[in-house]
Amino acid sequence: MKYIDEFRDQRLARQLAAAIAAEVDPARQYRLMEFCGGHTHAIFRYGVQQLMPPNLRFVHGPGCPVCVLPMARLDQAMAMTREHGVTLCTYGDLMRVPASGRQTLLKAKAAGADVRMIYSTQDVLRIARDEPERQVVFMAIGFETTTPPTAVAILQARAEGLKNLSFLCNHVLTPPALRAILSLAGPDGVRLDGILGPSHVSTVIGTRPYEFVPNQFGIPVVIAGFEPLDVMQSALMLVRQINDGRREVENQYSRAVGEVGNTRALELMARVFVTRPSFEWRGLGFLPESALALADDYADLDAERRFPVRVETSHEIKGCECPAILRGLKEPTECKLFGTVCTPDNPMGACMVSSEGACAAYWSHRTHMPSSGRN
Amino acid sequence: MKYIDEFRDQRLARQLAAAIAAEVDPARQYRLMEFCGGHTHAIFRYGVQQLMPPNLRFVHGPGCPVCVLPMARLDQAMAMTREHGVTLCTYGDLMRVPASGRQTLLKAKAAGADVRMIYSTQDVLRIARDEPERQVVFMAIGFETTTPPTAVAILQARAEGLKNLSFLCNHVLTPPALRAILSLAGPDGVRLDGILGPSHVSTVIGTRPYEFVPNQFGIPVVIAGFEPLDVMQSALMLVRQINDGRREVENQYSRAVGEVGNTRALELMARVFVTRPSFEWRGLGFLPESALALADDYADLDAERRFPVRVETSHEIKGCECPAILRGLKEPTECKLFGTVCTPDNPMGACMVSSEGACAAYWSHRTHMPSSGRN
Amino acid sequence: MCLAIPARVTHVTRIDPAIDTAVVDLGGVSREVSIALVPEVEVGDYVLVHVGYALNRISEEEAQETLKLMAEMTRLLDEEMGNADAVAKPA
Amino acid sequence: MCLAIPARVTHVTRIDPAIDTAVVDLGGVSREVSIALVPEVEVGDYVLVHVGYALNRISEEEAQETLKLMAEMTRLLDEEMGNADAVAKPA
Amino acid sequence: MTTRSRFSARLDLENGRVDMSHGAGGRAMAQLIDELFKQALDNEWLSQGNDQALFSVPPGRLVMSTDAHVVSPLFFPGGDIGSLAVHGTINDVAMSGARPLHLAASFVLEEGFPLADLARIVASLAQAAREAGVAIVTGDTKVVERGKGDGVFITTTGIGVVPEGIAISGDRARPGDVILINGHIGDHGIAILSQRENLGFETVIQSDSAALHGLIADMIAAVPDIHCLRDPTRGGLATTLNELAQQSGVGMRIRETDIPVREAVSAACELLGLDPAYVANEGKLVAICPADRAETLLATMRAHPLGAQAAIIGEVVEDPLGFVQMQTRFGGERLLDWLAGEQLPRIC
Amino acid sequence: MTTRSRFSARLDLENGRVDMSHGAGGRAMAQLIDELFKQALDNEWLSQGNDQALFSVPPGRLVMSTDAHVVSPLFFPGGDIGSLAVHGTINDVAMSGARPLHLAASFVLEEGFPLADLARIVASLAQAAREAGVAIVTGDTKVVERGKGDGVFITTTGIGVVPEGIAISGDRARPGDVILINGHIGDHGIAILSQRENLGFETVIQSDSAALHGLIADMIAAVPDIHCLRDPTRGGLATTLNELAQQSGVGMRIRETDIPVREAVSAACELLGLDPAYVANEGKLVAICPADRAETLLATMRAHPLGAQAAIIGEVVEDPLGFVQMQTRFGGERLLDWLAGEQLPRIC
Ligand code: SF4
Ligand code: SF4
Ligand SMILES: [Mg+2]
Ligand SMILES: [Mg+2]
Ligand SMILES: [Mg+2]
Ligand SMILES: [Mg+2]
Ligand SMILES: [Mg+2]
Ligand SMILES: [Mg+2]
Ligand SMILES: [Mg+2]
Ligand SMILES: [Mg+2]
Ligand SMILES: [Mg+2]
Ligand SMILES: [Mg+2]
Repeated sequence: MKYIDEFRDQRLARQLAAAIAAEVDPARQYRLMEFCGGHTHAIFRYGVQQLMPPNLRFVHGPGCPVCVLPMARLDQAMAMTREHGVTLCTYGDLMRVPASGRQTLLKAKAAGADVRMIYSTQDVLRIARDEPERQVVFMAIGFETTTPPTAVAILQARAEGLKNLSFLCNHVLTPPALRAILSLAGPDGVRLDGILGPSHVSTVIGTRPYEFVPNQFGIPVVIAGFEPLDVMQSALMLVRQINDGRREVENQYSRAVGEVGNTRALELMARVFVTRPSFEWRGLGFLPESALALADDYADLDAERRFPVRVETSHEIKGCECPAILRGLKEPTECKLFGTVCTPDNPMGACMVSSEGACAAYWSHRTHMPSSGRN
Repeated sequence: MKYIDEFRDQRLARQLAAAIAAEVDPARQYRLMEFCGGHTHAIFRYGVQQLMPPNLRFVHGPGCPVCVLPMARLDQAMAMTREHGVTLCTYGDLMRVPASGRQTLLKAKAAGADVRMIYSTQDVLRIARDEPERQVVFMAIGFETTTPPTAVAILQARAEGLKNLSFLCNHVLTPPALRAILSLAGPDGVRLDGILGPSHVSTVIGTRPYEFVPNQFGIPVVIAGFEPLDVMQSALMLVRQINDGRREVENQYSRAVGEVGNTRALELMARVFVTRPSFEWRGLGFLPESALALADDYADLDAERRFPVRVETSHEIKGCECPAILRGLKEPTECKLFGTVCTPDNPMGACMVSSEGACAAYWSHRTHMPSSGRN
Repeated sequence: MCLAIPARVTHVTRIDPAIDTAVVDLGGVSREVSIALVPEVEVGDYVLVHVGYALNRISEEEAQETLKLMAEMTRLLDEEMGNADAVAKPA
Repeated sequence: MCLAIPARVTHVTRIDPAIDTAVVDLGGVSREVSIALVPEVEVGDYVLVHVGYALNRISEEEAQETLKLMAEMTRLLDEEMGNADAVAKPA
Repeated sequence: MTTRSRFSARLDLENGRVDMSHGAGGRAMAQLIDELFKQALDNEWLSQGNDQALFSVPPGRLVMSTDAHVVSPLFFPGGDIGSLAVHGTINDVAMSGARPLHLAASFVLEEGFPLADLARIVASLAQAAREAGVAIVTGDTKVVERGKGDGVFITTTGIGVVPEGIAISGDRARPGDVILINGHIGDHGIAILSQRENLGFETVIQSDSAALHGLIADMIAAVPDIHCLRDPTRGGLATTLNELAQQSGVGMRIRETDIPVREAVSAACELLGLDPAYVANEGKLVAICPADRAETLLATMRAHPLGAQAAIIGEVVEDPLGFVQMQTRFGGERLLDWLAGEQLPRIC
Repeated sequence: MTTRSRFSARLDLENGRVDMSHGAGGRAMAQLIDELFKQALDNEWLSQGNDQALFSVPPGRLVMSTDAHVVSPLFFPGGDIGSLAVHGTINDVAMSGARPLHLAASFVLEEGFPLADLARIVASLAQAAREAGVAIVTGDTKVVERGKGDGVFITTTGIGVVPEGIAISGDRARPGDVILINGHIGDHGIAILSQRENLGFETVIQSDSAALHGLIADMIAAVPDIHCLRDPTRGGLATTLNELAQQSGVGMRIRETDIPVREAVSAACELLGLDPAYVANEGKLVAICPADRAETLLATMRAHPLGAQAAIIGEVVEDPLGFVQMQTRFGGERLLDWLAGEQLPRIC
């Protein structure tokens, strides 16, 4: 498969690994945060960490939209099915994420809620067209990558005059989250030497929104593709920036990312969404200007306005270290629940659900975890 | 079971049989029409015909409300499910009755129509209450016996303000049918020596509506209960009237029937129904003043007005002798389709469906039918 | 279609004549029926049950009378034959 | 969640830019995607497919450039080791 | 390694529900099988954890029978779908004269079904199997989406060994043979119907659901030359007699007055317009044997608790048309035909 | 008496639909069985018309296995629920090394299901059974109301005889043993998914659904001491390996590069975010044998059409935790865990 197989080449990988091993300064530590869960997944899926020299460590960031969704937003969606009998459509990733009271959408579905797993916002439009007697709510979730397809669907729903479709918007923005993590100073902060930037996000927003990282925090960034060679090459690029004392935004994923992103997608997003003053991120708390809501012009398509529900303040499972893990402060194996109470079959926190979550990734990799009590 | 077992006593039955045998005049024929399918059923179920002397014959009448329902009315009900998506409720007796094109309600249900078999009009009210999103139509069918429960339900629907319930009225009246049969003179007519009157009908309308039979047609009537001893005693009473040259309406079923019937039931019926100027009976054609429709005051509960459908003229299956059988002119075994093409599993005419239908009764009895080609 | 069965009233619930119900028993089987058509029924009455409705009360005296009449109609015969178990030959 | 896969455009259907679609192929698997976000795509282009949408076109030149860069980054080493099959010892 | 240690939290058998993951083949399914099925059914074959059971059979001819159980409601007076699934198949095996050996059980679960109800059903299945002395040696579990099933369907398949010298088959009825039944008919069907809310009648009638292989073992010990055995389930006595008549190419003459029917069953049938001869049974058998062995067979049946009300109900006659005729209480005759259409919905 | 003469009109196999009377036990059911099932499956046991099949088995140990088949859609590239129901159970029987003898088949039909589709499914079931040399010796048919089923569910139960000297079981994997597979993984699951309208992808991939007993017979003839055999169906290769590791109390090391996967299957997995190791197969088997017999076994497998792409994919290792590890293409290691949750809906 073109543009895939070339970037999974084993020989090149070994050579890149050797190059990194050769170029790292044995006297220093390289703590590289892969912001994005897609990178976390690739690192574990292909065993990239094991190909790195011991002093280069990947630190997992908050870049999994599923992991950072607060329980209260799931509670809200479930309350809509209960109180308003809506048909809730969402991406499969969300089905097993724990909400309050150990509920999940999968369990809510088993208990009778009309929850549908969809693959594309085009499916949502089809369902709404096919079942005019149902009120269909699309629980939109994702970073900037996933937001334009929601925008297209909103515009299409408006154009078609669909009266039974609305959108529960949970789209969040990556730069504010990255800023929040880097802003945490002192004992709460994480020391980072470089950032692997989320390249699929950048196909939409470009590389510029990350300029603040070197400029304000003095940390180099490489926008990194998701194939294993992309990750490794990006790591080498960061090693070189660090060794050279450079602090720049470099773009490893130039085959799909430019400086300015997809202007058409950005234009559609700007048309239907506005930035929320503040939004809660699991693990990071309320971050200013970090999420999107439907613009007033599209208020009639906003599920939050069409189906108001009251949701209690939700409490994360006691002992779950997701918050610290999402900030890069702890590793999953430092969580007491990891692998005992909390497993992918019975996830306590969102990081154990998504295959991009750090805990799930560690779990899949647990035979080799030096710090895991289970080994 | 009180009032049942006493009237099924075998010893008494033999004695009644002997009495009848003793009292009939060997020189004459006794052709007694049991108007009602309930009698037909009892005659076959208990083998009453076989206990009778050879010159006493029961002639089966049109007294099965299922058998006399014209195809067009079933077509109409099915069209309502198709064109208006209604939930059609009806008594189980109707499920397998052939409509046009070999359709039945059972097949329509299998093909996706929402058809529900109910046991009481109270069930219909419950369904309408429980499923307010469905438009529920009760396909009401039956003689005067079954009409008051429909009247109660109509009044209850009105009192409760049920907006999703309506009634497709197919209730028919027995006296006009009997008059029609007796009026057929000449080669089309059937020679009858006595009539077993429908006693459950008479629990509602009393015995008086049958006075016209002796008065205008000179034929004796006995209102006969449905247990086998009731039928036999009534036969004996008819034999005596015939032998004595009397022509009266006698009441064998006095334990439940009076001269005037159930005045409360009649009053409720009068409140919600009006007599149709004319109505089609399968086999008898259009009979004047022979059926009921909802009164104008209840027009909003009338399914025929709420869900108008166009129904083609329906044609009975070619070769089906139901019309002649319902008039008492032919026996089922004289139908070419009987037992070959037409069986209870594949009924061609309504008379083969209902356990009260003459063809079905003959079928169940076919081992002993001297005239059956199959024996 | 006109199937109607006599059953004994064991319980009456009166709230409103239009929707009053009774429980009837038939050989150990009980069911609720509407008594909208015979509001006057009492516990102990026998009623004719049809499609979930009590259609009419059954008169004990009339039933006895009918049975008596049957017995009379056949008494003569009974005596003649001298044997109650004689079977009438089926046609 | 941000899973996106490069696939080749084999067919484009243009009716209205808001609802135009393309068929893409990936290793013998084809599916229809919305091209509302990249209306300019042509047959033969590679696009990044995400949740049923083409997100962006992929630049052949840039891809080649990246691979060339990788090769360069490792060339020195390759020569040093003299053996392409040398396996980096896992950490 | 104990199975328990493989799962981080035990199944919530109180409030949990079946969800799609319980049928996906992964760890959730393994947990359901371990903590619910294996625990209740506990035997050497299941605990081996293979996809098939391995066992030795005594020499002889084998029989095999299968039935899907889709009864509604799942719980009814006198049993539930679990015990029914055991009895139903054991009986079909035993009707060949075989000693039942093992059962296989396949479950189709509807998403959302309460685990507590499932546990109750599996416990009942296990108990019925234990009481009958057979083991559920292998099984399967699938989950279908809500609205694609009806709580639980259970298909059981049984095998058994037929003793030497026994040749029981539906085609062996001969004119002159005598027809027996082991007790009251119609109990199961009426018990099920009494649970239908819309029928709204109440009765003390319980399902007769029972495993009949013990009774049958006694019967063939006393009368090895039984010609036919069959359980009159769906379609009732009338349909079973018609099946046998047709298979054997004979007719039958049955006496209505000799068929045992409980008063409450008769009464319920009167109320609903049903005929007890068409109502389903789950603990009854029809036996046909040579006339000269009938009294011995009857006495043997009556000596067994499941045959205490056994009766001779009629005879096999010559009839190329295969008609089953019934002498009515009145001495008249009527045809006891096959069930036409549907009498009762979903009774086994 | 021929069966045909019993019914006044033949089943309408063109436009007819299943209705409730087809499950009620009466004549409509008898007709469905006679004109559709018996006609298609045509064998001495079914035509006897008993509720059970009687047969002699050759001496030896027996195996029994059952599976409910609830696949959606019912027809898919490379098969349908009929052929699948035969292959699925034959394979479970054969994975013990047994020669499959007979099958029982129970159908749960949804009211309204087109008789034409049912006839097509039964024909396919019959053909698959014929090709595999097994007979459907007994069966059952139930009908559930519309909305209580999903067209057709078929539960098949198979029995087979294990030859002397064969002891194949999931608990016999030993450190040092070699793990083999008979070909490409994931074909069945992807073929099913390609039929889901909402996934909207197209591919030429066909289900690998096949009966593997012939291949297995060759394998045990060449290497009688095969330790384990299992078909990686629901949950895929990964789950099957975990099951075997757990049963045997061992670990496994698999090499990603050695697992045969078709490009289109990889591509579909990329598109959908799936891992081929968790995608279902219906014509695949995992074999585990002593290292010194592995090459012989591989050669034998490759000589059979259903094993042409067979490969050695890894080894059994000591590991009290029972982990299955995979060496990635990159030389890294990762855990190939049990399937968590649900990967694919309704694939078998
Ligand atoms: S292992 Fe589970 S409980 Fe612990 S941090 Fe991760 S998700 Fe939370
Ligand atoms: S036998 Fe059938 S076709 Fe003939 S008259 Fe009767 S119902 Fe009609
Ligand atoms: Mg069976
Ligand atoms: Mg059975
Ligand atoms: Mg049976
Ligand atoms: Mg299985
Ligand atoms: Mg359901
Ligand atoms: Mg199996
Ligand atoms: Mg299987
Ligand atoms: Mg298997
Ligand atoms: Mg069966
Ligand atoms: Mg369905």
